[in-house]
Amino acid sequence: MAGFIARRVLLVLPSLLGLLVVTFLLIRTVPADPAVALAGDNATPEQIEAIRRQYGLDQPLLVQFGRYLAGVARLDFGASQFSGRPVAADIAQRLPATLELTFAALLIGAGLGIPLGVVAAMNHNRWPDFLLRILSVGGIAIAAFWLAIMLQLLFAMQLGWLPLRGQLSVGLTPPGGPTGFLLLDSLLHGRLDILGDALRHLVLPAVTLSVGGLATIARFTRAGVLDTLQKDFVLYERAVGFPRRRMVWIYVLRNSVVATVSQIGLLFGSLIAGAVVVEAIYDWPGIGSYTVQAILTADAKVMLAVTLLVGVIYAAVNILTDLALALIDPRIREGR
Amino acid sequence: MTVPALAITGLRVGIRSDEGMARILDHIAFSIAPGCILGVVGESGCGKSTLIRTILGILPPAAEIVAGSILFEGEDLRAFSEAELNRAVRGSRIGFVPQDPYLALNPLFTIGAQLLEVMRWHAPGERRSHSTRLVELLRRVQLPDPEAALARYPHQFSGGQRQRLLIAAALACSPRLVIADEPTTALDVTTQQQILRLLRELVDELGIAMLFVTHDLGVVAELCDEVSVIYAGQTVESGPTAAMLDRPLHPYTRALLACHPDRSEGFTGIPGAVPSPLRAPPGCRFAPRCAGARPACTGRSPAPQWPEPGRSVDCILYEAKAAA
Amino acid sequence: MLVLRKFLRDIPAVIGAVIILFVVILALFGPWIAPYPEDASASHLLRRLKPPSAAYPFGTDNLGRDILSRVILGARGALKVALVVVGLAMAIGVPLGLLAGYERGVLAEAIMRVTDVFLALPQLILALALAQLLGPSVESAMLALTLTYWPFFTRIVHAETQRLRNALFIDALQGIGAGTPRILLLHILPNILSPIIVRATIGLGFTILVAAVLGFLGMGATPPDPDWGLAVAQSRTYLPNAWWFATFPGLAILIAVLGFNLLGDGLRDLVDPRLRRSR
Amino acid sequence: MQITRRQGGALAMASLLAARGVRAATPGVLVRSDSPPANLDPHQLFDVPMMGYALNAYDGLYRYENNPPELQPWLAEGHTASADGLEWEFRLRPEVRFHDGAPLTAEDVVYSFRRVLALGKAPASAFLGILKPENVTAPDARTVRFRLERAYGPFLAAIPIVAIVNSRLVRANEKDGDHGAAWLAGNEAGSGAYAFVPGSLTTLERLDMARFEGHFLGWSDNPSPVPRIAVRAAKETSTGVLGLLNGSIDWTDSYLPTDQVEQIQGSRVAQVAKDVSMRTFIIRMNNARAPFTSLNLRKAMAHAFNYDGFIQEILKGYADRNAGPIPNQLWGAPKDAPGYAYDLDKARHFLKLAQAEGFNPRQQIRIHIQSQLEQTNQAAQLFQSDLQSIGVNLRIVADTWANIVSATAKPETSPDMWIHWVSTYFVDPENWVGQMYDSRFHGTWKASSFYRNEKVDALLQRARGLVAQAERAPLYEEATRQVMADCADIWVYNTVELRGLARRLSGYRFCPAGGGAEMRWLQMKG
Amino acid sequence: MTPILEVQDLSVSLGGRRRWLGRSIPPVQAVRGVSLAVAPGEVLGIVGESGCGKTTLGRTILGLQRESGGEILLDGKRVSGLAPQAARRVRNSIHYVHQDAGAALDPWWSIGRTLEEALAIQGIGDRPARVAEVLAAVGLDAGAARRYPHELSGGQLRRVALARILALRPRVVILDEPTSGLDMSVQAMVLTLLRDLRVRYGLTYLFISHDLSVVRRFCDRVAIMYLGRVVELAPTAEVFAAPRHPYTRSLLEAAPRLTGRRAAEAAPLAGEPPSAARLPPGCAFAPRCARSSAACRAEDPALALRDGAEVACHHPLERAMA
Repeated sequence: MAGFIARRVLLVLPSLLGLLVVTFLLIRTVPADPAVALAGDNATPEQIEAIRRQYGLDQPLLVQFGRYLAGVARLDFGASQFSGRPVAADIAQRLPATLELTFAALLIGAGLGIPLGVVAAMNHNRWPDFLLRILSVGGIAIAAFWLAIMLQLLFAMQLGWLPLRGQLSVGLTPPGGPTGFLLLDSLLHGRLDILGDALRHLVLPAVTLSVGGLATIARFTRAGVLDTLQKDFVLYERAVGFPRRRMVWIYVLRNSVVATVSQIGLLFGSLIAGAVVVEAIYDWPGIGSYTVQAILTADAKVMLAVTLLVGVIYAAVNILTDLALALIDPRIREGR
Repeated sequence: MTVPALAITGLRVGIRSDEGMARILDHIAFSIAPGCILGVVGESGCGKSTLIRTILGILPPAAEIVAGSILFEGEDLRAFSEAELNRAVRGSRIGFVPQDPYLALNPLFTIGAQLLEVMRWHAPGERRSHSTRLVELLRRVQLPDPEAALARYPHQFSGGQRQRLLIAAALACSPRLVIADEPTTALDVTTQQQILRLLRELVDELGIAMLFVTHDLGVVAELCDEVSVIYAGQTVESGPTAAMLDRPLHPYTRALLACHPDRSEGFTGIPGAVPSPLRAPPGCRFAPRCAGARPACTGRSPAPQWPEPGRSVDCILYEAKAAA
Repeated sequence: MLVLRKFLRDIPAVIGAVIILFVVILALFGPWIAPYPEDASASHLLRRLKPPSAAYPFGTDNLGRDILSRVILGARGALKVALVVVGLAMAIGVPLGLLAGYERGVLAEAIMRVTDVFLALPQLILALALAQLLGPSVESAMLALTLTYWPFFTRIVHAETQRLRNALFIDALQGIGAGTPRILLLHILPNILSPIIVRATIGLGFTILVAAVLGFLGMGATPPDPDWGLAVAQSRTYLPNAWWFATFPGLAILIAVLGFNLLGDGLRDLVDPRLRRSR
Repeated sequence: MQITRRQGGALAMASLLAARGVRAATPGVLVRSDSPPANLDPHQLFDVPMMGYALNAYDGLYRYENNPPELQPWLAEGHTASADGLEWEFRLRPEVRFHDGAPLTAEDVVYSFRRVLALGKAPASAFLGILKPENVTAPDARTVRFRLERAYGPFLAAIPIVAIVNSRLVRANEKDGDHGAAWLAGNEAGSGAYAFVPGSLTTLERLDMARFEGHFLGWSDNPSPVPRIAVRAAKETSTGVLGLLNGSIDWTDSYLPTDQVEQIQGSRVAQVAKDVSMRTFIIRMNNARAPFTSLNLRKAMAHAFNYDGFIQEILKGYADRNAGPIPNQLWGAPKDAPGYAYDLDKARHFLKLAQAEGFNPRQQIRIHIQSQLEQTNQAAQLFQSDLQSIGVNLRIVADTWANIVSATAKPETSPDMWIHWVSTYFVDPENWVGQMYDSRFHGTWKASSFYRNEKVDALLQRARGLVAQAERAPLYEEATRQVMADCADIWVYNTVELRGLARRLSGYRFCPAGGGAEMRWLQMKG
Repeated sequence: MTPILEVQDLSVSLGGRRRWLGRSIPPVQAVRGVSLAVAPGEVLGIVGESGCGKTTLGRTILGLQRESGGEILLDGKRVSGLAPQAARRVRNSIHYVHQDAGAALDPWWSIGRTLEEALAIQGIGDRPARVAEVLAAVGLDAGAARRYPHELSGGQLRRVALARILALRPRVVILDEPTSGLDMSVQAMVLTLLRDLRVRYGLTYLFISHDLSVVRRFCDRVAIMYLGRVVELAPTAEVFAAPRHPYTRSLLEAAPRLTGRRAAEAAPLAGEPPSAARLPPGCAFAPRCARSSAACRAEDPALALRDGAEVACHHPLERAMA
């Protein structure tokens, strides 16, 4: 298994390099000039020129890319051209928030989507199926930020059950280190008050982010279960009087989730796009809003780093997906 | 006389389709005594699998039993609720050996997990004692290395081994009847021979009854004590194997035997095709293909006749003989 | 006929078909249906942000335009974005997936690596670059969406083709000397339609929504286009007061996407030969 | 009950919150929902979020206070300037201490100015051409001397831009000759009324500040100052407004959409502060490229914008018509210049003249808007709708700030038209007419009209070289009149800044420079 | 008389992948040194249990699988050593009928289109007439052309599969398990049809099957395969009357017969064939063979002519035995 992971990691490297090249070229074709922003609103043309020189923006593309790669090889992603702060530090600070949010959303999506998919499939072409299909498809179609604001109005304003925005109440200070993940850190520090507060803050954003994925997961699960129900072993299991509930929820489901698991891998890939809106509305201090900021300010260093990050996450999730599939299916485990 | 393990009379099963209710099984009748193997022979589409699903109570949603009785050790299975069937009949008092050992086992679970699950469900008790019993059974069905087998996955066994596993599973809860659905069609001849021999031994040893569904007359000849021939959802002839192979009564049985390469030098077939049960002809369903058909054959279904002790035949020819 | 009857029994799919039909009618005849067709570009300062009333059933927007009219007029654009993006993504992704799934060796490997690169490419960053290169417009947003969506098709088609590559009927075709293009286009493609349809219908909704986000970031649809996504994005400034401004265009998106997805699911069940067998 | 008059379920829901809101407030902490700066170093950035931070964490030699703004001595007690305007001396206040307790000396001031110049970023703009680092000196511990390369009228006006940093602290954290830029980007070395709480920063999202007891001004004038400030950026307006209504946010940015004002005013926990600012709203025209090389066309456009409609209906009156480039209340703005009025007949008239010169009305004119700023979009759409009625084809291009300002580097790439505000960075006409219409600034976004008039260039050049306001004012007025006559751009309004404030706050002071972000005057109940 | 098809010392290895990093998968020797010659008009049966390499042999002769060693001669001309597409071009007088006729048809295509397609691929004109002719030849009515595979019965599908290649006018037809999965009544008709077609179109058959009773009645000669090797090759009557190879005998005895139970007869062959990936040294059948000796486990016997039959065994059964 270690060999399998090592092999996959090595295979990923060329793709990541390709990703960097593509992104670098793309971003450098953008005429937006960070020097203008750095020089401020009262800049003189001479000042802009000087800043451009200072940041090496007047160098040939190849030189710039070479320098950048040399930095990346040392895990130095440079400084943001907009804020001057080291990109790696900013990302390290924000990534845990996004991962926590995404993971929570995925948990909700899978936790609800898989059962809904199973129930729909078990009632194929009957009312529960119809209803669940319409509801789950509605999840894909709902505009996330509209839903977000409605949830805010209901749960934060009207009912007052959950906080409106943010990751933590103003009075509380994150416990700090060692992982950077708020939930994990507060647990490690034994700060259950912070954990509880952070969880309360997590609910609305995670639910909002989960609806799209939930629908996708439900659909693929439904298709998978329908497919599995056609299999001979299901007939056999019925013929020998398998306990029905266990048959469906354990024996059939495990065979059906293969496609779903691959879909979850792909869902993770579109993390940034989905997180943008949700992070903006709930003021979640994550990667999504950081990316938007970088795009609006044409901050090449940040965009490159984010791209690379998404690439790495994508690759990691793919490897994890393969591992998950190997866990589910012994035949894959044996490399057949 | 002992109570038959299974006695089916006048069974009729209908299925709802766009064109209304169709009889996919129609006046099926046979019985099996304990310690006896009954071969149910029929060509594809004759309703063999519907018959099995009817007995086990796992018909598809669109199908239902319209008439007849299924007496299992004297109890009418039709009176059982779904929960009772699931708990006390399927997999416990009636064992099942499926057709295709390659597909019938869930590929993602170990043999032990799957088989013990069934055993625990039907016979609550110690996990340890279940697995001890299962290992014993696996040894009995001559599966190599039975202890290790429980921790292995289906794909790690050959077809023959998997069929042995499934036979062991069918016997796990000490059934009184085992239904075997063409259990050797997916196997090679040498393996088939081994399995058939094993089944015979087990039936003789345990005194259980077996319903052996097949299309292969050769297999029937080798294995079964009694035969019941089904055509297009109707029982056409039943009786002891040897007698039936020697002197088939029904024109269909005769034609079928004549097709067998061991019997005929040329290649004779039966003209026409098995009708779809959804569009079965009226009267005797074999009439359109029968060389000796008379106008009366299409008028009504023939009533069963007993021209010899232990043999029944559903053909108008014998009605005439009986009348005469 | 049997197919049609089966389809009609699938109530969600029928609902989906009705919705799509409705949307298509709006797209084709919107200017004749909308009560205030001039509100595509006009502005009426004196009736800004009015709540729904008899005259303006969906209320008015930030420039006093009838939201109902703009929702009706927006159908065309929404349909265009969704269909063009998914169509183009399929046109790129499906052939590549077929090729990579059928052939073995360097070419297949190269296609899949490139696919991975594009799958990992953040949509927003690509959209920005394209908006700059080609000028910010719906067209560049559509291109950006296309470029990030085709790999989904490649992945699925690749996996399905690999599965089918060893099917007996493909073997038989090779046996009678059929060439690769024939096998891929005439035989494999129709047989893998069902996952493609699922992916495409998911894509339709996804596209409309992401296009809205792009529009808001200045890389997509441009005012005064009666674009649903843009309206939803613009309404943010006025929430929670002017709830109607976000709600009705949002509902329009929801219903249209719902329509596509329900129809897609229905079609999928219909063309899936495995499901075709059952019942 | 103002709220119940409004229809709509969402509002009813939101309004129910007012009562709960009181409980949502955090005792002893003021929660700001405007954005913290991207970087904490006041010498690297100079924008609205930075001012919102630096005005509290740092002090300058002088500071703008009140509205209209007055330049007040701050760390300096006063200054002297030579008659030729080249030599400036500032006398420092005694006993000023930084947050770490170190005393302020002239050396800190010298270091701060030299550092600004060496970094060369936004805060350096006003000084780069006129001040060499070696010419900032400290004759003694309480005196700082500047020797300018040439006389520069706005010099004093720009002095508040430079925050004075604790030089020992920053020097101690210099690395590879970066002037401590990396360190200060995430730390603080100031003397201001509030001190940054270390470890509380998430860039662009959150930071905390605590009151600095030892601030040189003392706190005797403020009986209940705010003990702690939590900056928690709310990126969506709706979140900020909802937070204000439920009491979890005490202070929003000062750009509340006018459509939100009524609802907030009706709330029991919050209100809106409305202050006339010096922030002009402008529709730019690219004078250097056809078709806007035509004065007649520019005039036609200027007459086609519905100023009153925009201000009264869309902005609900929360803006003042500002017919020229300089904010009305600032000196240098010609009081008598009439400007352009909304008059479609006149617009048609000038359009005909422009057509006679060769303008083809079918030609599409592209106006770039900043999509995140809804108002630019509304203005463009309103404009588009009027222009359509006189037969001009305006196409709106949604765009980003970064993209537009990059495009404005050259007249060929600069948009036909675009919309933006000009904020107050230093209170001097130079901030507006000087940097916008002097051709030496071509290549910066502020000069993106590419207006060129040698007479104006000369007037502005002269005004820049003088020190006395009385001498400079007529020159700026004349230049402004000329620019207006040439109809270089379409000047729309001067902003009324709208800031949501919790009712538990009082003592709010607004100043156009810094937008009221200085917190030391605020008093807080609970 | 030149054999129409000749195979000399043919070997085929399947699978086997060298992976970059990680374990490589060794190839499986599916066919090991098989030599056969088929005379024009002959029906040569190839019999063996699953995994014995009979299907691989057929696919290799057809050209879909590339051989790893040995020669294939068609009309005495060498046609081996080619990549699949090229191989199919030079061997287009050989055609193949799949075991699962239904799965060998594209479910999306009507029968008529499928048949016409075969002609189109081969560039043959006058398609409707040719399609009508072959449909008639295999005993299907013209209406079948409009139907889809899932609407047809197993027997009908076999006919369609035959029609499809008959349209291409083959000379050698490889029939892969042409009767498996068919009911007895249908099987007989398919065999009758095959016999008629052979006469009518002058075909030569390579008849791959595991069904001994069918082979016995249909084939002129039989080759028995075990784990990639031909272990016995002789005229059909000889093989059934007096099998020489112990495996052949076991196979014959295992086949169920209508004559009824033979409980007392020789015990069934024990165990199952070893995996082709892990062949024992020497004779592959030795571990299951009652007659095996040290020599069997040391040396793999070659196929040699003994008393008119070719047998690969160190201890063949005597003629008189059976």
